Amino acid sequence: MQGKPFFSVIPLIGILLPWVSLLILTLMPSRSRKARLSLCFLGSAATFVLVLTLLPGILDGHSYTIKIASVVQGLELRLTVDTLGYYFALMLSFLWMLATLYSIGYIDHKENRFFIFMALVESFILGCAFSGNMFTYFIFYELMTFGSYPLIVHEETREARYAATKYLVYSIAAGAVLFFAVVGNYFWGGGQLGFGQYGSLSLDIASRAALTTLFFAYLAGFGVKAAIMPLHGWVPDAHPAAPSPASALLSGVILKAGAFGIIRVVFNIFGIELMRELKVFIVMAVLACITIVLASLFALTQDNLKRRLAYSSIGQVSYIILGIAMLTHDGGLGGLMHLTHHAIMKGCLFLCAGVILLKTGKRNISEMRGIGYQYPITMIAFSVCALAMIGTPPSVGFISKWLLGNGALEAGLPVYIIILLTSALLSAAYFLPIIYVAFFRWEGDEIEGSARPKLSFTNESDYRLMVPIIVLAILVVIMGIWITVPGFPYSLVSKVIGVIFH
Amino acid sequence: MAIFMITLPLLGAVLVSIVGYLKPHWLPWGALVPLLASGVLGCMLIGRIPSDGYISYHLGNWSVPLGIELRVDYLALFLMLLICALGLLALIFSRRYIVKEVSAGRMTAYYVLILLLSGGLMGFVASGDIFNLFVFMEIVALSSYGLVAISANSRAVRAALRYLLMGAPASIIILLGIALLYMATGSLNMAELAGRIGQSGYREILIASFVLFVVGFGVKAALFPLHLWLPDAHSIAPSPVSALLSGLVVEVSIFGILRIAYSVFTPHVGNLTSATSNALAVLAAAGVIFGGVMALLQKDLKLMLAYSTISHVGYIFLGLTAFNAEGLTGAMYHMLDHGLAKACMFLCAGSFIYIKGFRRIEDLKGAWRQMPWTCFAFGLAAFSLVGIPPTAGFISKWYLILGNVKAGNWVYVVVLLLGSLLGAFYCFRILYYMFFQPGKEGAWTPRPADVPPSMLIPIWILAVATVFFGLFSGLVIPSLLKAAGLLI
Amino acid sequence: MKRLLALLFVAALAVLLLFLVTKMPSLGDPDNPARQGMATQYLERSPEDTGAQDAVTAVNVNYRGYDTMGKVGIIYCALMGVLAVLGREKRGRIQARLDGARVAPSKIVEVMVRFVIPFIILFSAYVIIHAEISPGGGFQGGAIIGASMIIFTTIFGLQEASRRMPQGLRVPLEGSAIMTFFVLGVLGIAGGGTFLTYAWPRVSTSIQPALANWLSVIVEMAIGIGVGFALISILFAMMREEEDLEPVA
Amino acid sequence: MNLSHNYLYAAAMLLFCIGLYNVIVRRNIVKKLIGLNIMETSVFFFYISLGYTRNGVAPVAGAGADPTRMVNPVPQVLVLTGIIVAVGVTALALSMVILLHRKYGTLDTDQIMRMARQEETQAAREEGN
Repeated sequence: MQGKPFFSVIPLIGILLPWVSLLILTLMPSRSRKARLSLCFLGSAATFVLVLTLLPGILDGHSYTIKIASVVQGLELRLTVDTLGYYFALMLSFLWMLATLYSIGYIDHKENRFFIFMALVESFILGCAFSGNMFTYFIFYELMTFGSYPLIVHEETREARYAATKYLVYSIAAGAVLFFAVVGNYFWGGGQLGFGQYGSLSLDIASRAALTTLFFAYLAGFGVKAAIMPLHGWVPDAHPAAPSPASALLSGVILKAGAFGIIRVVFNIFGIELMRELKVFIVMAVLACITIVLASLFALTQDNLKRRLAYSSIGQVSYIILGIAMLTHDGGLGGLMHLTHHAIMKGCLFLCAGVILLKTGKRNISEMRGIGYQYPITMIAFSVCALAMIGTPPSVGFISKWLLGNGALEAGLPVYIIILLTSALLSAAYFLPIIYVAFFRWEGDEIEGSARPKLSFTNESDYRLMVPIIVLAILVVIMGIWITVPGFPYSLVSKVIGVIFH
Repeated sequence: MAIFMITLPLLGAVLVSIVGYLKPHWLPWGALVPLLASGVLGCMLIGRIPSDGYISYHLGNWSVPLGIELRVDYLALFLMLLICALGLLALIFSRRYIVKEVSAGRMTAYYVLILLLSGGLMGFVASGDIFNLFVFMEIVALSSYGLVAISANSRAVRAALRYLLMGAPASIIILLGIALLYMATGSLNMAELAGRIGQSGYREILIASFVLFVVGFGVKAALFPLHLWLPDAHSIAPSPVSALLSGLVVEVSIFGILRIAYSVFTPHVGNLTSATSNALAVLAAAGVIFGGVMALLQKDLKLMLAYSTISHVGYIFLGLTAFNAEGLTGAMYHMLDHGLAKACMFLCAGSFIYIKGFRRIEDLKGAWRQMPWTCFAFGLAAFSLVGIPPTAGFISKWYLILGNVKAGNWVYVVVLLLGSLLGAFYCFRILYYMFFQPGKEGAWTPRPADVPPSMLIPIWILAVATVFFGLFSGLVIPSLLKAAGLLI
Repeated sequence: MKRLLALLFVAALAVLLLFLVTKMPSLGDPDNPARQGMATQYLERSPEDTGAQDAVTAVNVNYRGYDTMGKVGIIYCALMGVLAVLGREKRGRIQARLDGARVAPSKIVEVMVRFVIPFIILFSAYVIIHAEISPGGGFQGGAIIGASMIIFTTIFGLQEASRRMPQGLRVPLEGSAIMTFFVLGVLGIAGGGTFLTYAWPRVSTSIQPALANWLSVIVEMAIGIGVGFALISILFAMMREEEDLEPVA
Repeated sequence: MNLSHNYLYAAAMLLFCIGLYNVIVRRNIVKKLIGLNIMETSVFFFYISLGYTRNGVAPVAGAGADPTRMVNPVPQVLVLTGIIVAVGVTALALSMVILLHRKYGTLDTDQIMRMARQEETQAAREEGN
């Protein structure tokens, strides 16, 4: 990575910090619920702050590393914070903090299990972000996979069990493929798995066929998490089944872990030149386009709100894949930035859906007539994020779409732009009706001249639920306007992309 | 020093039998001493082995062709330490547990047999003389027949008799193989044999003897079509015994094949063995799949574990047949991993039997409310068995697959991955029952009421060891790689 | 059907093995590989090395003494296995169902047995001790001891036999062979050699063969006693029928 | 020709096959064990004939027997081990047979299996209600 990485224990601490809240939960007496859970929140907040402390160094272009354990040379458990990983870590720890706060107000039974596994998954996925080579990434990725199972099954209804089992089956199969991919990488990469700045594989140690196989193995392995179309089956079941903060994190972070894996593979394992050489990026791009369009179409047909959001997540994650597959400066920029943008928007949307579900118990959009009058703040936040999703300026959604469009032109393939516009239209088609139903319909409006209900801020829920929603909704706009603020995605991503597309 | 590692448990067995006659209640403690001693000796031995070879110890001061030679390389020492550790833990576990399954009049025999078993295993592993190998294999075999039958109810005796009726012909076959080998070369020492096989004129006889060895050891190691005895024997024996049987005895029998295939019929004589080794690989692959599927179908916990042993035997064989250092390392490390994990799971099954007396998988629903510690240890061991990072199973699978990739036989790579999928399914089914299923009313006490610590500690040592050897496999792997590289 | 299959299988195996026989070195040929190699060295060196005239005994006890230790271990294993299946008897008397309803043997038989048994034991002692210069050895002698006890038990009943051979006597003697081996092994190390060295390098070379000879005689005796008593205990455990130790569950 | 010359080996091999056949097909456990012993004996026989040397003498020095004419002592030693193993296995197996016979009153494997299966079903039924 950039320059010589400094030794630093901060990544290790960052990974171990969530375990503190685990200890708190297991050791503290079970009566003091409030205290324990707020301590959990403090734990995740502390993690976020710790990650934040690394920001100046990263902005100066340093990177930090620490070796945990080593099997043989080239096969070692090493944490390295480079810009790309740091970018992911910052985003996820922030979102995680908010989600933890939210779930204190949301989760009402089996808190211990839920929060313990929240903490575990946070530490594992931080490990993914900080991992210094593919070996480490794979280890933390698998741990994250199995750790997030209890989050999905939490409700323990029949749907939840079914969804969680489906998730597990998909993930185990993917894990096997990925395992093969990593071993093959070790074998064909000449006995090392490191993340090279311009990729660590090359055609002069391995044959073209081998590398192509390897790439597709990686794509299949990570594609399950990243919900590329033929492999997306678990997503629409898991999201509605999981409790809302969990589903926010699912589509905000855990899907991104797959995408992040693909980013690592493309940028640091294969490298741009090799990708161009092998021509495999075309397949990636085609799959991504198919996914974008089809997912939006599926989303149209869903009446269950969270299910519709889930399908839209499938589509949106493929934006990232598409942006990477363009192999152009702006494309990469847009894709990488969409990683955060989509996390914020979709996180907020899921949290809003959670509030509605919690307060009114309504799952289906058709039941939500006039919901905007009962919960104005929630629904306003929802509408902001929905508009951002569609890509209306000034919002983060607009930024990433714009950059992706530029990338498409740079790549000389305007067809991508058509795809983007189609999906924008489709997402308008499936988001606007929700807003319409929420604000311009109300109970009994079919009778002529029935009075529209008054806005009532009284029955908005407590701060623990509202703060995350509001913060996210505001960020959606702010990040869309002041793009270059240090710490916001652009400042980091531009570094990464600048290095890769020297 | 290695010699004392072997002979102390044998001597200890005799003394323990006397102790059992005079002071029966000293038995559990007295039995620990010899194994502890040999374990300490083994640890002292670690540094002394030259990393590019093996300690050879000439018994009775006779030069090689005359006397018997012990050869302790890192692979052997590795297994000997594993044997000491598992034996000790099983003994500690037995102190409280065994009264459930063994009557007072058989207690002495139980402890003595476990000591003899461990001593025999260590002698087997360390031996550098092919006939001495047979002798210690017989000690192992006889003591394991006895241990399977020790609870002396009709099921156990039937299982033991079936085991014996398959095991004894196997030993005879091996004896015949030794005869053919001696006939063709006129020597019994492994190193010398390896030299003489090269220029021996009797190819057919050599091939025949190799086949006989493979068949004989294959029965003892439950290679796929010869596994018929294993499910009954391993599931009906008392739990610590099943832990030792499927954690050690099977592995060590595979190690016997390893010795024969690599130290006696060296791969330089490869064309001599390649055909049989291909057949071996096919059988092993079949075993992986068969064991996995059968394990998925079982209703009885210990029976399921037994079938998964068959599947994992296939894994280890696939490592051997890769014929390169990585595969061999993977096989050895998988012996370690499977030994630890499977022993831990059998002990957990034992503690379920100890608390509730049942062994059906359905009954485990919601078990973790009452027995959290046992259930979590079981979960760790299951993770290691499936090969989820960062457990030892992951490292071993890594090297197994790497070896097969290097050898370029892709079919077996696919088989290994399929096997781990199956493993994941049959392990996670149990974890799902334990943790995410509500138990039947009154099946479990709401408050934790787990097994006594003297049973929990061995379980947890094993469970933690699986994770430890996954994270810090760097301590073992390099020396294993080097030792394996020497054999190739 | 099953029989037919088995027959076919075994027949095929027989054909294979017979084909193998045709490839074997010719029978009794003095210069086939088995006769060469270490066998000749044993035959030439054993008298000087071990002081034992009988090469078989020399190889058995001295050159490959470690194997012999293993053999003793096997017998001990078998005994313990039998006890594991049938259970060690309680202290004191035991009897078999024979004792209750047994036809009293005629006086002649009893007298003959009383008369013969000492000679049998004497013969076993001869077989053991004389192994150095003629075929024989500890295992054979031990087997003979066991046989003598079998005769005694069949005639006088298990109760009488177990009175003559109480458990307290058998338990330590069963393992005597292994213990002796261990002690001699340690002595061998102390004598400057390795485990189970009989001709101690520390001792002057003149008496080494004699020393080795005597030590191997001791080993033979120990083997004889150990094997004999192990067989006797197996016999008792098998004949004992009263108070079956009922298994747990 | 070689076959007729190595008749001892051939006999041993045939004996081995006979023993194996008995172990496989006999239903009576004791007969199975007898078959087992036949196998073992055949292997011992093979060893001994392996040690044979044409017009050789016993490997006992002294009395001026020259070592070159002695038979090979090694197989005899190995056979001794084999015999010990055979004794041990047989004793163990017989003790198990004794226990089974006390329990079921028969030595026929099929009958024992049938009774055992009845037991299992009985136990299952009892568990059921």
